[in-house]
Amino acid sequence: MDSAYFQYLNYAIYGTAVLVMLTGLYAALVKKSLLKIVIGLSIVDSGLNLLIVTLGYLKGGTAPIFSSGYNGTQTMVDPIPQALVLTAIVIGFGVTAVALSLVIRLWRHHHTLYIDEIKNLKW
Amino acid sequence: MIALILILVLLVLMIAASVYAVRQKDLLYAVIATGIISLILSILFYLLQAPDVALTEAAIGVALTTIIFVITIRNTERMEVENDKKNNTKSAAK
Amino acid sequence: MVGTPVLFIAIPLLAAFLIPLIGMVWKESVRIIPGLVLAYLLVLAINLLSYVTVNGPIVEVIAGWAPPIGINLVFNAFSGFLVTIMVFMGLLVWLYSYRFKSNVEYEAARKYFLLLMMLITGSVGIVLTGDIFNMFVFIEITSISGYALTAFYTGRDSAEASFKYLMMGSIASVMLLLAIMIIYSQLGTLNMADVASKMHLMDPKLKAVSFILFVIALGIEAEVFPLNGWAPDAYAEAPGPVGAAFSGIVVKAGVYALIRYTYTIFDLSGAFNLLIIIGLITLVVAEVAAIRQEKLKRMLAYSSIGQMGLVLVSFGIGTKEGVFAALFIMLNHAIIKPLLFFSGSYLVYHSKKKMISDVDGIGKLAPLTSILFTLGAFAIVGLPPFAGFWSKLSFLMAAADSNMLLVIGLILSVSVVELVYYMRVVNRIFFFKRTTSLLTRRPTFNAYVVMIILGLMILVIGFYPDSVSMYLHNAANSLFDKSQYIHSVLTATIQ
Amino acid sequence: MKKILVLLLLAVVGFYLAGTFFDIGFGNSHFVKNDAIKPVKDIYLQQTVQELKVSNAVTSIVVNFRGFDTLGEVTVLFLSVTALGSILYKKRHHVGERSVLFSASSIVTSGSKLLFPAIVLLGAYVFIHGHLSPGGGFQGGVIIATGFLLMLLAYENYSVSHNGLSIVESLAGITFVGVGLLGFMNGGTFLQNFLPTGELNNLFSGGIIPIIYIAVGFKVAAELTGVIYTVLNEKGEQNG
Repeated sequence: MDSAYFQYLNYAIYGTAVLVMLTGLYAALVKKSLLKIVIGLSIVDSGLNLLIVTLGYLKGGTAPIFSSGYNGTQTMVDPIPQALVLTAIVIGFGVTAVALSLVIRLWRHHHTLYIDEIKNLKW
Repeated sequence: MIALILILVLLVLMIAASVYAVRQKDLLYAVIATGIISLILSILFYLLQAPDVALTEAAIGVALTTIIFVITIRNTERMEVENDKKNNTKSAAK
Repeated sequence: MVGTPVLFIAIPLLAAFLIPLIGMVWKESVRIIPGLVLAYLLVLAINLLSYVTVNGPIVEVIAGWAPPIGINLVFNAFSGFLVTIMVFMGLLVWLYSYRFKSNVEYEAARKYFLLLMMLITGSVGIVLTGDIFNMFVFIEITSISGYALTAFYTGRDSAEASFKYLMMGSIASVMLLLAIMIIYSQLGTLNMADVASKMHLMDPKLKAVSFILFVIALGIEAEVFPLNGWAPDAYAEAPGPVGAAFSGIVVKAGVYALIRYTYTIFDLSGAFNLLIIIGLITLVVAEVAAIRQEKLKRMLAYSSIGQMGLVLVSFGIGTKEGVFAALFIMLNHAIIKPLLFFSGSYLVYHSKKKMISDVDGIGKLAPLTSILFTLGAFAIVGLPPFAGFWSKLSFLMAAADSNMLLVIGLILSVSVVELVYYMRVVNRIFFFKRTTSLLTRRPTFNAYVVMIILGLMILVIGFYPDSVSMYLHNAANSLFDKSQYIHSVLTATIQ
Repeated sequence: MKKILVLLLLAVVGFYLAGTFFDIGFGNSHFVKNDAIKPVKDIYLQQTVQELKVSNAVTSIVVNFRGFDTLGEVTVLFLSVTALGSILYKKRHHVGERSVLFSASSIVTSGSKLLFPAIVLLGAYVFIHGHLSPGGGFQGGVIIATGFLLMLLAYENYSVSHNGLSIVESLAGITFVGVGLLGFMNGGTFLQNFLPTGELNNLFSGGIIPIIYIAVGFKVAAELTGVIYTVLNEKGEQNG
């Protein structure tokens, strides 16, 4: 692949990641259903993870796994963003689980997921 | 070249799935759509030379997150209630 | 030296993993072990702090890779001072709630004390760490414990407050990760000192974007104005000791992170003015909101947010005196606000709605609790013989040195507002007729001990402010000396 | 009205965010061109092979260079299990009642029974070979948890021992912190690699890295199974 394609890919892949994040954020801010809000937050996480892994990509790089020794000439993609995303995915799962348990708790009290019926605390 | 087209198709699908997940009133379908986002994401990670992350995303994003969402929907309600009218009928029905 | 900073993280984690095992054979251990751990950490913190005042900062290398390769922990006069406050307050919160939960069953007690210990560990980790991504991980540890503790009671409002907190927290963590990745993509490093030393090479536009993302993300933790919607609910709905832990420990960690980024890592000239502006807005909005509250704990929560605004303004002055004053306010706030939360939650213990009007005439029924509450109220508004007076005085002097007359005027008028709403409560406690038939609740023995310790500390600092000023000066100097921070981290070796 | 405001806000945020990342660029080295910039990733890649004798650079970063993050991360999972328990805590217990997603046919149940050992084996393989091939403690742990998920879905009264889970979880956590502290006591630092590192591409290589990753695998498996089990056991009152 030559560099012109990479230019397009630059816009396409970052644009998609940001767009997906914004879609999720929109759901989290506007939607009235508690579950929809949690779904929105998990979509934001997906977009973010794509963004971070993309940052580590190098043209013509291979996965950061050595089959033979290090000789300084191998082109490898940046392993650090991958390690960070690994952490972020697992943490995101933990937070999602806690959020869903709160949704179940609120359902138990109110029997609705509609946020306007639940909200008796002032912002 | 093929990889490029594949990536572009996947990106378009990802946007479509996320818009679908946000607009869909049936929460079960919305959750399936987020599962699809994770699936596409994991393929993209593989193409971006991140096999470790692809494995994790496939297992956590596609399987576990989807299943706990489904269980939650099972325990609560399946349809997203949007406007006040529906609420009135709902509380009247109670 | 008796230990190293990594023990602040390793020992609580080891204890957290051990508790479920020991709890199977000895049920009382789930209450005792967190207390022992916190007591040990307090001893460690005091020892290390006195070591640091003589010998200079300790930089601990982790996993055998010297910075900037590996992660490191920095225990200097500034972070050490905050860690000592946090661990001390954590120990008091533990002591206060030790019998508080004696009527609940084993499982609930285990989870409560475990989460409390991890809340403190997470906050300590935020302060100690020298790596920007590691700070993110600790923020997540603190947040998750915070969500769970807020929703700990089975009440419906607490779950809602927790959900609100979780939403804000998730958005904050997304922003934080974005900012971290922008910095990494430019400088190729995640170590704070390394980032700070290379910050001038970064593209100005990217620098500004990442700084704004950091401020928004950490502003949510530090309860800065438009982002603090979660805080009053979380404070008011969480169990009493948890509210105290939030205002005494977690907020301090958030403010620390914000300050570390503005002072050490970024070299933006407009950052200090930004701090002053957001601090002032937070202060004014929070104090005006506090005077309109009808629930006691919500009033205290807004007052706490206001104090954090004052701290930010004080840091924003940007002189050594300003930092000194900010640290002094933080110290006082860490002592006084938990006292108010502890005594306040006993004053409205049996009241369903926790209204301010429920404390009418309680002074005769529960004299000691009322007096302690009053002491806290006097101290926090800054009446002369108490601790809060000296911090406000040093703040005003620092502001006057920098010719910030507008700021002084605003702060003074806000202080009047503060005085009004606290005196309103004190007035109701002592001079109103009791209208409700609510019973008062006698605090447990531990609660009395904790409140009296805090009250004594207010008096000690009030009459002998010099007893702490040495540590405060050292801390201010160490925050100010950016080049020494960078040098000490980047030349660190394995001891 | 609110929708329009939010859309406007998001448009502004998106514009700046996308602009930022378009500037950073894709597929090329985006670090600032300056002699002072020495990206740590080069050191990581080099030391992974030369010092740690590990093939998978992501593993060496997750477990050794940035092992402290991983310790925090498993703690986050541990806390979220605890949080789940405390948030969904109920005074009265409904023992044995579980929300059944579907009643499984005998094909599904026997199929699951057949698949379960294979899935667990795969998970174990993935985390034992974490330092040699893609995968590791998290991935393997998650795979094992999906195995348990399959069993929980197929059999209505399949139950996992809560005590068993928390024992596995605690022991794995203690192993992690304990190995870290051992490095500390051997005169090094916390999480120092104090064991001989062996040969590259050998199963017994990398010193403490496989040990920690196996502990992480057990811990993640136990924690995720705990999460699913707790949520699954939550019987929502459907009709008020």
